[in-house]
Amino acid sequence: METLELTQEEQFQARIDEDIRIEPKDWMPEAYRKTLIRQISQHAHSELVGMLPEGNWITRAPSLKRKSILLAKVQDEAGHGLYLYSAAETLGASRDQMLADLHSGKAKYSSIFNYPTLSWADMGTIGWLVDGAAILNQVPLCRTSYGPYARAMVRVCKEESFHQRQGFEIMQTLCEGATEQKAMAQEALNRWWWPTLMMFGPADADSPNTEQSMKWRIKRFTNDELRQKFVDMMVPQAEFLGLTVPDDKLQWNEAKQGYDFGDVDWAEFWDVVKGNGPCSRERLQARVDAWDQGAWVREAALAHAEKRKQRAA
Amino acid sequence: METLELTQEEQFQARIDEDIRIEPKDWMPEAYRKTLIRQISQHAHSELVGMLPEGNWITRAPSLKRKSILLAKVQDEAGHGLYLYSAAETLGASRDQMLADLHSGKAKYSSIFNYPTLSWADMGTIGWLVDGAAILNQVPLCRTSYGPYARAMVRVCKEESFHQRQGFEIMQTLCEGATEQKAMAQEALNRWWWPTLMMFGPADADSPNTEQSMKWRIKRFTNDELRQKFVDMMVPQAEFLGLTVPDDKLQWNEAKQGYDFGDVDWAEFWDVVKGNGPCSRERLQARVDAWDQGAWVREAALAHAEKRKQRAA
Amino acid sequence: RQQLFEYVLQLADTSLILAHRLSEWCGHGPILEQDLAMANISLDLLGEARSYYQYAAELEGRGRTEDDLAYLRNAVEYRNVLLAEQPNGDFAHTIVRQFIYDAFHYHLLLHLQTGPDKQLAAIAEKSVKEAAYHVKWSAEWIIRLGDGTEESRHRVEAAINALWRYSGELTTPSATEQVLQAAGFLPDYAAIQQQIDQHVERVFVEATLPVPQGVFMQKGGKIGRHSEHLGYLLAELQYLQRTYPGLQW
Amino acid sequence: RQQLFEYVLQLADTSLILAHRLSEWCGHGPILEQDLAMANISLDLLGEARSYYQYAAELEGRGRTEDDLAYLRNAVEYRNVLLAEQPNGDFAHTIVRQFIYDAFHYHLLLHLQTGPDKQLAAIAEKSVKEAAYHVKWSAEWIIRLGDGTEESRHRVEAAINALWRYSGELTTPSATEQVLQAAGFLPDYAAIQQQIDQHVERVFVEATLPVPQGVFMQKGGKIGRHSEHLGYLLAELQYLQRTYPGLQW
Repeated sequence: METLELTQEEQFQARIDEDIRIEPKDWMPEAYRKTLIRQISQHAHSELVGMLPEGNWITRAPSLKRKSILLAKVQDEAGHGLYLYSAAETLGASRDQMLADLHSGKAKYSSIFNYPTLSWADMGTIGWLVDGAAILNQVPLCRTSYGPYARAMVRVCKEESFHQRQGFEIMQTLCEGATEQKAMAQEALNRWWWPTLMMFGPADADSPNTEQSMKWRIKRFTNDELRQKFVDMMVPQAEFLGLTVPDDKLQWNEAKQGYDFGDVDWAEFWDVVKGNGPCSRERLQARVDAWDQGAWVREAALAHAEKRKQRAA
Repeated sequence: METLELTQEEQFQARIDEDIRIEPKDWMPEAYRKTLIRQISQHAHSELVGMLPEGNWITRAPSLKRKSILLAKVQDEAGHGLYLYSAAETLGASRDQMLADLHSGKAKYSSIFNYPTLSWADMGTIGWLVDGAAILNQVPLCRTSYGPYARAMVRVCKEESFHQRQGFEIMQTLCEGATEQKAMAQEALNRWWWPTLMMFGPADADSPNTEQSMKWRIKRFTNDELRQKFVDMMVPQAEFLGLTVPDDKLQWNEAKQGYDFGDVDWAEFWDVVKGNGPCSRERLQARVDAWDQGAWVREAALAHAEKRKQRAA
Repeated sequence: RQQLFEYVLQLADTSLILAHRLSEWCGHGPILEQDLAMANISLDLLGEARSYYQYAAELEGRGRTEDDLAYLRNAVEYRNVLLAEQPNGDFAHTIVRQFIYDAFHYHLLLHLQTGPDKQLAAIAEKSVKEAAYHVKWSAEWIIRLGDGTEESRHRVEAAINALWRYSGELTTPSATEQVLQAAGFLPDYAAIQQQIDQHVERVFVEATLPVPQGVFMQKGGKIGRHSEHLGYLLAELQYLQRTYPGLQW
Repeated sequence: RQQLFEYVLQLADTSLILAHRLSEWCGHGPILEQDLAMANISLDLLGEARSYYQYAAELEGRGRTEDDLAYLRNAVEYRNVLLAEQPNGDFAHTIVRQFIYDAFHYHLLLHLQTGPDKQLAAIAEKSVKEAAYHVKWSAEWIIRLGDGTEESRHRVEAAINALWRYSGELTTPSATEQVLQAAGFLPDYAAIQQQIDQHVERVFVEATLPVPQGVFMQKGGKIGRHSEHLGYLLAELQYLQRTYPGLQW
């Protein structure tokens, strides 16, 4: 038996190493399955919870066109949630169980959504920075080893880049607008810059799962690599907009052909991860309320479907 | 026995005729007691429900000073409610029972509060017109035959005239302000004029209780008399403000030394009385919700008082 | 032309306000798929509102834009029907509000698309396909809730009780609509009412719900006499434009 | 002077926002007498806010009025503590929010009234009498609810659980407050904290409630990092001034 399992695991790793996709019916190590379920459901939850900060401005968008674009964007996030829950379901997880884990606090979602949206410029900043960071995290996942996840990510990434452009466009409009608008954009950047850098996760030294995930090709870059890439990408864009990145230590490093930048406030990072973010309670409560208050609707839909089935029989 | 009762009733009427106040411990006919309870509790309910239309603008008042004045005014209305419930309690009614009758729809309140407040000018119009009409209705009640009611009304009327002046001042500020402000004032007058005329009740011909109430000196003028008085008082004030009373038929009648005016839409009046006013459901629901949602608070207060009493014993 | 402007504005306001209410659900729906559906309908109505506002601005010819019309008029200037501004309440209230509106909207657009005003007909032709989907969706939910559990039935009945009184306004022509009807721009509402009644009857029978009878009908939205809800809705909707008038976003 | 301006503005914003929240109860309280009490406290806080705004306007010396300061700044410019903007919730939440604030407010004013800034001291001297009444009222309700029924105890505990995390900000000095403390304008908050703790301890013991320990404290209001609630509150509060800027009312 042991020999056989080792062989299966070896075969599995060989497929991964050759970049052959793993599909739902293929054999896979339990740890791989569990890691994937955790990661995909976390990602799905992030889409779901991620609807809230932007949803907060739909009713207050400053023009009918912007309202329309924003609502469509948040709707896309709901769609992404659906793809991802489906991908996780191919691994044997149920959506109800995943949601129960979200609601109990057992499952996590991206910490960035535990920050509040306080001005219209936050809609620009989230699209530009937060979606920008998400794309950097997610593009490599389009080539991830698990087939359904990789395919879901292809669709997600396509829409995300569209959202990112829209976010940048909001920022551009603000920065080319009146003084108050530019100030609004800068103030939003000040609030979101550091939390966005935290989106890539703890420093590599504090990220114990990275190695295994990279071996399984669930992950393809380390947290710090992606963070560096993000800073190098965003600083010129901020300059283009005429905005100042709120980091005194930010400086071009000719030798590494990249920016040096200040230290992330890891204490804040871990506080937020532990559920002490400015909006952590509100976000989770909003989801729990939606779920609890929707229970009777789901029950009615089930009961009615059952009645139909019985009548048809 | 019969002779004795007649004598009591005769004595009672004699006191009334001599304008001697009836006090709680005095003998009074059951019908007098019931009529008074009905009228005073209706009046108390009107103060209570009357907090809602104006309360609707406290959070949106256009200056800190106006916000303060408006909040104080609505607070006064709560105070009036308290005086009046107390006056009714001297007749053996309980506040809980009176409120239960309000919540069940058995007891009425002034129909005027079933109209919505849609602009800031409504705060002026309500103070000026609605409180103005209320004062005309209420001033005679300061001399009403039942002592506690009359005394409550003295306090109420004093504060009401103060409110009325404040309302007029809001209108004056609007009418002397920008074009939009004057238009706002006119639009509000257009909406409130006719409902205010309805505040004096149905035409005398359709008001069966008037005669008995006048005999008991609970009422001292007929509905139509008061309505005429109101129109004669308000039309010059509207002219002073530069506003147009929305009545084509309005015209000075030299012979009667008063204004002729158009017909009140009695169909609308009866619709509103029957509970079909634009806000009838919302108003009653707001009161029922406040009461139901406050049940645990009242229970806690009672339970705590009980615990204290037992500890003291 | 002035009458047509006012009527188109009434259509625009109703679509916008209802879209706004639906969008309040975004992120808070009972089922993720229904979150998507409500956002979809909201987007359709928003798109329709924009078409109407653009056309209204053109009819008015005073240089106002769709955003000026939506963001710079206050509650008493808004012309939406009372139904549209009613709060979401629970999901049953939202569904009942939607179904009452969808049934009317669909049958109205069927007429408008063949009407004499080319531009209105073009908007109607595009929108009627969406409205057909909307009324299908809300009818299905009326049926599920009516013929679902005891609780859902209780809730949908409460919602019908609360909202039916706003259905009459939809087909009660205002002075403006009467003028347009007389001029042949608008269909006779009695005919539409009959089609709506049949549609409602069919759905309610399947939902095992009685069609309400003899309900006192509220009106006033079409002439700017709204409920107190609209002011709060507009304070939110218009806040940024009011705060920074005349800027580009 | 700039620091003092900012601090007075912080006091003003906190009083205004809390007054606003309390005023939302008006007409909806659980007992008519408590409707009156909440309106009273709201009026006191509103009066205090106006005194602070007037003083802040004077300190700034740029011709802004109390209404300019209250009505023409947006959420990120507001300096109120997070506690003040939290929604009313049920009566227990309102009481807990109020008691946390009242205990701080009362002890702060006791110090401010003897402070070196004459005008601030004068406002504090007037307000401390009101605050003494407020804290008495809210403490009594904490006791009634904590030592009332099982339900009231459950509710007041839930409210404490939800709101205690906003208590720390009150006595955590911002950069502005640190400067003013160093300059002797403001007392050491550690001393105030001790007085508050004793006050709270006394009331909670009588209410048979445990004083929360080791709670993670939220902050940010004093530097404009608010919760999402404030934006909606201001949209309502400022709507008319934003719609018609510069008019007299």
